[in-house]
Amino acid sequence: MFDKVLIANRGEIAVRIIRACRELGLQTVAVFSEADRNALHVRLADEAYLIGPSPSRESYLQMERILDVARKTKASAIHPGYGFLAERSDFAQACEDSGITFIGPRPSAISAMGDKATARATVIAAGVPVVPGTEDVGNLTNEKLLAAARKIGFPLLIKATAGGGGKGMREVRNIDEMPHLLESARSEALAAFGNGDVYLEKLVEGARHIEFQIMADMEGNTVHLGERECSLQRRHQKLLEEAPSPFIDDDEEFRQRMGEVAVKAAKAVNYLNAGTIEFLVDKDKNFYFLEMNTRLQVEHPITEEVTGIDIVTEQLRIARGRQLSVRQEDVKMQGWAIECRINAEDAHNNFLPSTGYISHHVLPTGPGVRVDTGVFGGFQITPYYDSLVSKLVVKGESRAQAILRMRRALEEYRIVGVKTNIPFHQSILEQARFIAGKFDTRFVEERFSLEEAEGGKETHPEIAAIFATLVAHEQAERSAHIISRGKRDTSNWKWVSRWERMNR
Amino acid sequence: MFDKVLIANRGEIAVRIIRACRELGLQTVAVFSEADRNALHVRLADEAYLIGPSPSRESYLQMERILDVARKTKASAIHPGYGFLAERSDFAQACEDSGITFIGPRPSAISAMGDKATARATVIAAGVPVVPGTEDVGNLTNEKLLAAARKIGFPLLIKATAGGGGKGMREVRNIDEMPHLLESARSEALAAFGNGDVYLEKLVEGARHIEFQIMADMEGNTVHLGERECSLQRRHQKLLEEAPSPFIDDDEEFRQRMGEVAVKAAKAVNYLNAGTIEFLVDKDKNFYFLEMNTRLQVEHPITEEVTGIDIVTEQLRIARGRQLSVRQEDVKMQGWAIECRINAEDAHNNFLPSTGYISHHVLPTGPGVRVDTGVFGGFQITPYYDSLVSKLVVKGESRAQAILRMRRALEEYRIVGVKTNIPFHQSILEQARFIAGKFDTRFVEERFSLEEAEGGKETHPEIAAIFATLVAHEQAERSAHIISRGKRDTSNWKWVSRWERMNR
Amino acid sequence: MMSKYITTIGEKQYTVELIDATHVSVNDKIYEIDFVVVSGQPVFSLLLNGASFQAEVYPGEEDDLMQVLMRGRLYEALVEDEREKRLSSAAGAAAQSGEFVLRAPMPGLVVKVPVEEGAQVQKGDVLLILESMKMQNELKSPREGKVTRVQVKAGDSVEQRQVMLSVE
Amino acid sequence: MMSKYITTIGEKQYTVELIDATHVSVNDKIYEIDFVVVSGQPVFSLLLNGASFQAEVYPGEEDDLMQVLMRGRLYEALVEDEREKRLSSAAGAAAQSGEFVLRAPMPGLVVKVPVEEGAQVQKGDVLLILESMKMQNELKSPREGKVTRVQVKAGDSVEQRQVMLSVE
Repeated sequence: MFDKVLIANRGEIAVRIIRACRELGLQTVAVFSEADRNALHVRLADEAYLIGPSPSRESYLQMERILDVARKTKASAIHPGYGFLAERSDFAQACEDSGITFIGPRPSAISAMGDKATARATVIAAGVPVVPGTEDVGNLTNEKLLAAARKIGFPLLIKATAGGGGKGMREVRNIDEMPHLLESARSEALAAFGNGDVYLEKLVEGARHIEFQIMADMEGNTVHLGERECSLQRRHQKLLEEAPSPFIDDDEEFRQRMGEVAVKAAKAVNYLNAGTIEFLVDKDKNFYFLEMNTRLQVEHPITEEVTGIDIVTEQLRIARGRQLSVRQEDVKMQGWAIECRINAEDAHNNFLPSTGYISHHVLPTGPGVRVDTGVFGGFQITPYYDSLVSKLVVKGESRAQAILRMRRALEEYRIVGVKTNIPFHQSILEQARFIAGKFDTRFVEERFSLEEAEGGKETHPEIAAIFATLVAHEQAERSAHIISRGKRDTSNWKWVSRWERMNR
Repeated sequence: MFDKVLIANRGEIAVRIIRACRELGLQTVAVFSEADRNALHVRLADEAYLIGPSPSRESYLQMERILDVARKTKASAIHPGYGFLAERSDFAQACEDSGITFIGPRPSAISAMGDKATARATVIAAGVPVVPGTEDVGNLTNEKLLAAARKIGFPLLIKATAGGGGKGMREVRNIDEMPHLLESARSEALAAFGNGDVYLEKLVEGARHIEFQIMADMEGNTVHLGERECSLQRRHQKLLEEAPSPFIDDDEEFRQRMGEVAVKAAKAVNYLNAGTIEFLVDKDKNFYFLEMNTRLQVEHPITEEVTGIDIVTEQLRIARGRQLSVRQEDVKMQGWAIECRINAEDAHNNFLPSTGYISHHVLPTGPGVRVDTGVFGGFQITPYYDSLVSKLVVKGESRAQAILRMRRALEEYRIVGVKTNIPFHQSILEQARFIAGKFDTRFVEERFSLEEAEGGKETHPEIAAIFATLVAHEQAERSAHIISRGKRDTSNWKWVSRWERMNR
Repeated sequence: MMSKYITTIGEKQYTVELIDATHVSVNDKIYEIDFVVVSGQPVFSLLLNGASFQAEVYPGEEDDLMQVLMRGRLYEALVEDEREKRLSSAAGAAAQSGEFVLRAPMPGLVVKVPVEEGAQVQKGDVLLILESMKMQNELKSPREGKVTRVQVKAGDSVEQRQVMLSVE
Repeated sequence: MMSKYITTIGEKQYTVELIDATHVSVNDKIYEIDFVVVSGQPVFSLLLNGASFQAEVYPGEEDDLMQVLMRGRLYEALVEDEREKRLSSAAGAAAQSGEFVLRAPMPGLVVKVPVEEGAQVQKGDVLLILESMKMQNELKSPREGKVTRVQVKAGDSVEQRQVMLSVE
């Protein structure tokens, strides 16, 4: 049984895992790229080793180098976090071959769920519903597609086999318009990807993205920890998640029915450790298996908050050969949790990633507020990794309290130096449709405009004018005495601290 | 019904109350002394007014000035927090007379519980057990005291009527040694306080301080939210609290029995809003009413964490005339919460208060960690107010997890600029007796020595020597080039930021 | 000493007079103020007739606009004293047009340049797709015009602030 | 350039040689190090043969001791180069005795002065009770000696660092 864990990741999730290890008395080994020497995970771990230059393919994706560190430090377990090597069955296999415990599922389960066609076939065989379609045969003729369309039913989607980003995608309402739409989809796909193959998928209207957290131990005990509502997405990136789902809410029978199907899907690949089954759910409560994420999920904290179960601790226990600490009937969701992903993205400029030096960082605190982050005042956001700065999680007695609490926490949160999507979250939390729980996966992209939302909000330009004038005035007064006017290109932080020292 | 609340307090509790108001959509008015212009409560409130110089008797205790602000701003409710005016029945009465809702109990309840003799008589009449003794008659002769002693039973305590701080206090094991001890107690009391009067009290051996949280609405519905264990004290100051009490643990019948008595005591004074009944509990599970705190308690967050009930929100709801949101049977304690009071006190130097400028402040975050604080990097700890810097609260699935989590959080917590009692908490959390839950109110003072506790801990003087040498070396190298050696009296922060800028 | 400024936010102009340490007037309306910088933080606190506001305030990176971040919203303010105001009014709208230079907002990889030199573009047209932080980011034209120079191609790595193309 | 220091913590002495940017030796044992100041924070990070340590390190207020706050524990280190070490050894323990001056550790109110001028006190005897932050604080004698001067009395307000009494 291991007592030293290598964390093959960075950022907030590496910090999260180190904390869990520390709370269990396990030793920790961090790995880091050149960009991350100062990072929190390096400083919180018991040991830390450089594994390469900043780009992740030269560091965090270097399996052999990471395994070398594990061998050198006698770390007999590796937690992959999410992203990077987390869903690479070859890495899980390489760990196993080196006698190192991979804290996650078996390589076979990662493979089976990693390939869309195999995953679909496997869960269908286990009796799990999937979105009807022809996706696993991508090169059908128009005749065959038209025949298949009648079986699938309308409305449906034509999708480019090589595709992505909506190119070559068409919504089809009935059979009559289909030949025409097939042609235009094919030609757009050909232009975009050099490949005109298309497939069909039933259009799930007003679909929600709802996922179930799974935990399974080595004896095959498998439970679900309830659902997470993840429909608020932009370009397939989740932005705000909540547990429970306002759509399921107190329909406990529906929750258990979906949960049982999720457990069935996990068991179909002999699943071990933590994983997530994603479903599409339509307005009539039909639900379809979408995929399984065979790893710890970014949004796992909201499930922890409402169930009281520490998922990372549970992962470590399971990997050490222990039984699940709960049976299905012990799992209860209490209260309501919301997570906002705070990204270094300019909400007012097309969500363009923002890099730079975080000169100032004040976290919201107080009742019901949790922050999982790897950054701090003084941290440099580089372009090498994803833009997640922190996960702001709140818990309330009710959904209403959680929403109000999240608004309060977002107001208190102060990051200076990079732009963030906090204004986006603030606006979403004030939308009537969000508050009513009436939204689907298209809501952010089709029905929400940050500019419109902000247009309706109270603003204080007059107050801002006073702030700007007072600061500019003091600055001018000072520069007249002390600094030549041209020197204003110092960073804000230095400038303020200079002022502060003068005025103390 | 009010929609604007004046918070007649400062520090973490003012921030706590402002947050709750904000989460309910209530407007907030802060008041502040000259020392607190920069404080967090001033910046988070919607409005803020200066009420006087830094000493609290000239500001936070100025009832009329505070009422004036309330009238001027049309704040039709006042939350007093704890301390300052919170247990002043004349202030509660003055609010009522001005048509302002006092968010707390009725003036009559504050009066009744504020006077020790009245409180004792009132709860005895309601059938609540109290520590047997003669305290309400302080000028008895030796003969009468010897007679009373036989009724009270041994062991007992002789206490100085005018007393405090243990002066004139004697433990009496039997009647034979009592005359001699009476004489020595009287003479010590006379020397210390100019008054030789003493009274008797049964000595509760191995006593624990366990308190019950009470909530009561205007209709007289009164519930308890379970207990808090507060035995870890130093000079009658609570330092670390937990909920539930490890002494009660899973003895649900005992909990409910104590809880019912607590409710009975509260009802005896027609109690309204939040309050706390403190008990002494002996090793045989006999318990005695000690006093009632007729206000929000410092340590209320641990009850919030284990019950899921937001006590301050509930206070506001009750004051607005709403019914309690829970019935007694809905109240369940789940998991385990611990609070460490982080004080600006030098744990290594007799807990001497420490004042100064907090140059650096990094809070612990992550799963199960909550911080309630009013300070920040840049805040000045002044000698005017109490030394509470923040309340670090953790919740775990079990007591063991909560202890491990608190250790982790204390390690992460970084405050530079003032000394704190963090090392004290770190040592307590490693004591075998604490871990086993075997401690009483005398534990910290009689059985615990920080020096001894730290003596046994692993230290790294060699690593510290390397740090010190490397920093001194770089400093010497730099000063040789740049700064004359004599200039080293700059503050640490400035010094480091200068270095940093040079090395960036 | 009394100082008078004309401060512009968006399309609104405010005449702000600093009367003394505790009073300002805005468009001739007088307010009592208490204005401090919060020690240790780039945060300013303003009590305005008792109402409490806090904001981060700092000069912009490339222009003379003051950035005011308050209650989750960013305001950009041009602060001019009376003399500066007269000068800038005289300069007028002449500088409104001119060349728009697209610089890389962060280091990254050019994925695609959907426009060619000489092409006519509308406001909102995608000029370039840049991959950074694991995302493909569409950089759009802020206005109508003609693409004059294209200085990068798909596959190029670019540094932050590197000039990539221009629209005139 | 190689630098050699003698660093004293408590009663232990460490001979620390800085060999190059990535190596030090302590009492002749060589370690690989990676030492940085964390940007924006008064925190130093040290990787020592891979083991990760972080500490706040800053000069003491009134003496030459370096303060190292690491894992919740404060170490006070005297760092001397070889020349300084020889000098301080020569000076020897002569300076060990002398006058102890009790200064107010914070502003407050003198509640009680239980000793008089000329009184003999033991280590740990209470010299003065000072009220501050709502607490009564006993200030004790750090060693045996005779009270020489008492400069405050009960009821006095004192400023931080004000001299209150002396023990010789």
